Amino acid sequence: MSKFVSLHEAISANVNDGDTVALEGFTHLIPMAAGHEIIRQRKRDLTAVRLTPDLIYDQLIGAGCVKKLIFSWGGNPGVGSLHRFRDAYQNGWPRKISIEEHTHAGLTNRYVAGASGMPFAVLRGYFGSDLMENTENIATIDSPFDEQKILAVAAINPDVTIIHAQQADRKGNVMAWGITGSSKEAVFAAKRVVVTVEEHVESFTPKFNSIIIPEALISHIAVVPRGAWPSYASGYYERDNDAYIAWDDIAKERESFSQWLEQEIYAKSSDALQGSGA
Amino acid sequence: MSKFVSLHEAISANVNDGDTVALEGFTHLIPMAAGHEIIRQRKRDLTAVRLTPDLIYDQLIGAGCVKKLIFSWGGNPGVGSLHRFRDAYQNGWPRKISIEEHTHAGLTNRYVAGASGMPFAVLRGYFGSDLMENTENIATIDSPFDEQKILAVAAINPDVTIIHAQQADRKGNVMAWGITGSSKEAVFAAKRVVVTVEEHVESFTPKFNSIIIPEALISHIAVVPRGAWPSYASGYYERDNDAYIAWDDIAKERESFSQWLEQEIYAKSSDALQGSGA
Amino acid sequence: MAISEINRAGSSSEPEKSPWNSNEMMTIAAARTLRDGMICFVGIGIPSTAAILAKATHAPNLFLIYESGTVNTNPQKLPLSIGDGELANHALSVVGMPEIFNYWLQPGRIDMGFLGAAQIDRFANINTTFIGESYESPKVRLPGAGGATEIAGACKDVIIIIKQTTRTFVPKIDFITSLGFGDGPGSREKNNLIGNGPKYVITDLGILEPDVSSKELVLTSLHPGVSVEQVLANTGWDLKVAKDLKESAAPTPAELERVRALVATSSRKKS
Amino acid sequence: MAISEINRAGSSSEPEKSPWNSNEMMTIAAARTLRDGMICFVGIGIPSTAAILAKATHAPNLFLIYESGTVNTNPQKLPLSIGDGELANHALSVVGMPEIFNYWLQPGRIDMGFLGAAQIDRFANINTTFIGESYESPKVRLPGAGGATEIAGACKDVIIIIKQTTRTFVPKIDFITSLGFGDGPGSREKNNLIGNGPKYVITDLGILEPDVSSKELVLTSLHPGVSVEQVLANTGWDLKVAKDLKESAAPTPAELERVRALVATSSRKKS
Repeated sequence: MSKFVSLHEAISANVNDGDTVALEGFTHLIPMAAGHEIIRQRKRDLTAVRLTPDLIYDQLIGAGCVKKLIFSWGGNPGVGSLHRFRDAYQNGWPRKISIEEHTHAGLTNRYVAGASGMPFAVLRGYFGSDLMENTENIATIDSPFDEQKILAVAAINPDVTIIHAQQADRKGNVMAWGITGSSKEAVFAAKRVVVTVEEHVESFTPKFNSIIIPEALISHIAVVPRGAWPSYASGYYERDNDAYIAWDDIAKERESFSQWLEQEIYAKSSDALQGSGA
Repeated sequence: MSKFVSLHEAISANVNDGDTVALEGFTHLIPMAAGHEIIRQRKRDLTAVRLTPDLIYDQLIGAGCVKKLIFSWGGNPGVGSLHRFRDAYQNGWPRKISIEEHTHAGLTNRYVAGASGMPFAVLRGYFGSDLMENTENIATIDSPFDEQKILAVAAINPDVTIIHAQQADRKGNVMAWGITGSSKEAVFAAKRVVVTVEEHVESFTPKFNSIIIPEALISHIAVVPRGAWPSYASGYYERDNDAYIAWDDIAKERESFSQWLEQEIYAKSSDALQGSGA
Repeated sequence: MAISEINRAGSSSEPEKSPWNSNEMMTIAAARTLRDGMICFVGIGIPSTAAILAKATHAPNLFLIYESGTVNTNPQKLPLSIGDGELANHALSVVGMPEIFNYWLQPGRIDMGFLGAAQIDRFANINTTFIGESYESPKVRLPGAGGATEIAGACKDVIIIIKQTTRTFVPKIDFITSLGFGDGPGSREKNNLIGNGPKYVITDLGILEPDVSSKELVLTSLHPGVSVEQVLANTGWDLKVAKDLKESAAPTPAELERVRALVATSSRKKS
Repeated sequence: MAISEINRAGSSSEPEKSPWNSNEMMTIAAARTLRDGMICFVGIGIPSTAAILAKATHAPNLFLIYESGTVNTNPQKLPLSIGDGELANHALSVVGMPEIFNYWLQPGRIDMGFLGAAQIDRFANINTTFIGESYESPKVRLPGAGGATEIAGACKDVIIIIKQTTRTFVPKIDFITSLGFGDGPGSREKNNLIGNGPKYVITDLGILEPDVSSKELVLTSLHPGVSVEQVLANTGWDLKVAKDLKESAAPTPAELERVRALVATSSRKKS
């Protein structure tokens, strides 16, 4: 029953061409190394879901892995645009991608509905926004108890959700602490779950503001120290703001991006880069 | 801005005749002392909401405070029936009460809807049960995205929610740890919130499996050591199972109950009994 | 029907004295249905005893969830209440009830749920709400649904544990708190339920299972020392008996020892 | 209209050199609108600086929530990202985003929300989605809604912070990401929004507030050194000016010192 595998195996066993994948983590604990491995394994036609498709999805999109992006805020936080996303969406390079655009509240509730095994969740959202006319998977419904109009968002159930966390214990339970965003819901909503962790510990020292993902929900775990870099892992390392700024230059031109892709992703093996589980 | 008041003041300032009140806490951290103070202040015509109306609501009902009970499991856990509830519901002593009966999933989601400021929440619940025909505030709705029938429960927004917790800090934030049931949602759903606590501390030592209720949500706090007795407060005292068993005899007859009411509630002042905040 | 009348005329006397009591037999029979690694939604009483017994014997990785919010708990003593400190202190984590009901139970993540009942009918529909003529004027008011309705609806499989008498095994239950198979095949689907429904009804006399096609309960196993006649005499309808009726294996000394040790940990006993 | 044409013909030159820059003035003006004890939903950049400044000066009990899940946080440095460790480490608690959006924001629990925008119109509707002719083929694709749509909908009051130019203050925005007052009175109600809508639009030139009855933005305060003509020249519609137009108080040395100290903590600056 070993759930602990190499990053290579975790991705190859769980991510298939055409899958709907959610790599979650909000600013904190973004599973960057797992994203790189998806690129390295040249997965194609993914529907990529994520509240904030920052660097991680700019890279996946630029590498041609993504056919559709489902998101609620797309930018390089504090820096600017996602050039690879814009190039794909506006110019079709390296391939045309479609988008389905939500609000944070809406996409979070799509995960909530998925986690709950419901066809939809309800919120008071999107109202007044032109997103109402441009976004799939939302609908207005009437309250059965009063005169209110309410917004329903369809459940999203990713084929695989991938998150990064600080620790896995001996049995394969995972603990993440600090900001976890909508990760818990994305995990509960998924058919398969991959977790990369900073550290494999014998047992947890319980942490305040932590969430526990029981091993029963997890398909595979890969130990990938610094697997969230250049985002951060509270208790392990800080956010590398310079890397976010540097990305702007790398991603601006197809050539510099392609060079990055070649040198930093394809030329490296996942094991050499991030270490492997055991 | 002192939120710290005596139990007497916390109840008199927040519980009015005719209010909808929710005293939550699931087996653990049941605000028993607050319930006693409501009896002592002879509040009337309350709509009393609680998943498990165990001893605490048997006492409120027997004392004539309640006109309607909204609940999902009514019994003395591990012991038997709630005699005062049955006597009121079936015989109208000391007054007739009406009931609105849910499932745990349903009533929890009524709190969730209330906490969310929504008119309703959705679940896959009640289906197949005769509760469907006997319970108010539920309705079947169609999914706007597929063919599924879904159950909607109306929001509940208590006029006041009362919970017991282990600690309040200097600023009036509250921390409860261990089993908290649906307390967080009952608090978020309420117009006013009263918390009784075991202890007033300078600052919290964060605990695993804890919830924090920020002071901004709280109307008043009373320091009431052993305020959950005979239920328990993790880290402070254990559940007094004998008291639950003893209740069966006390509650069985109107006379023994009336005697208990006189001696244990009316004859005692809240301050003498539970100590007061400062 | 004539046969059932005759059957029902049979004696309802106690099984002859055996070295175990009927609670122990029910507990052990329930424990044996659990496979290692299952996610179980557990209640207080025999379900807890059975689950802890299974975890201590053949299913060490049984994953126990209680509606109070304790996830993957590993109680060392028998919990007395659904929110016992014992459950919280030995849990992987403790979460709020919305997470338990909405994220764990509702999506069908639970392999096996346990239910008790005051009444059960031939389609394993159960009543824990009231006994009597009407909801408004019950003869006996019971605690109600609690988690049962959605446990019955959403768990992949359900075990019902109930003592078998003509008062509990009735032709028509007074109130359907939780649906078993409704009025037969297709009822669960019509009622939007995603779980498979009751898999075993474990009583003090034997084990009943729903017929694959009719969904009606069939006696499939007798506990040692119990006769078919006894079972039929304690059933309020013409209970079908499986052609390949089995006898439940007697409790092993190891099982009995564990169960008794567990029950002895219950501080409830001291009163 | 003739008047506005004339106004727009006015110079768009920079205000004369003042001892503060326009970001500092915007920050300080925003901070001053916050009252002690308010619950504020804060974003990165000027909103954070303003909120931390207010907390350090006149509103020590300001209750700050960030969409990333940090509740009642008290950052000592300027956070660079919405999920900065600084925010988590100094928070009363950190919760999941469903709790932030469903339990905190949606019910109208937030007193004041902050928004930025790429475009704004006379009814304070704002666009953060794209610039151009069509959603499918934008000229410039912007990040999108994030939390903005529901912040605009549900907070009791909203502050919009935006630099004032004819590119940002436009007659018609290309996409309504978040509703201000729609097309005037009644629009918010028609759209099921529970909050009051934008209360202040704070720019580098002054402060605009919605007219009580028409809901159209009116210039109510000029920052020191700014003329009405400048403001009109930097607004893409015939902006109304309040009869009792005020001048914003100049930043005090203490305010400026605090803001600069805060901005200096930003490690973003080192790059």
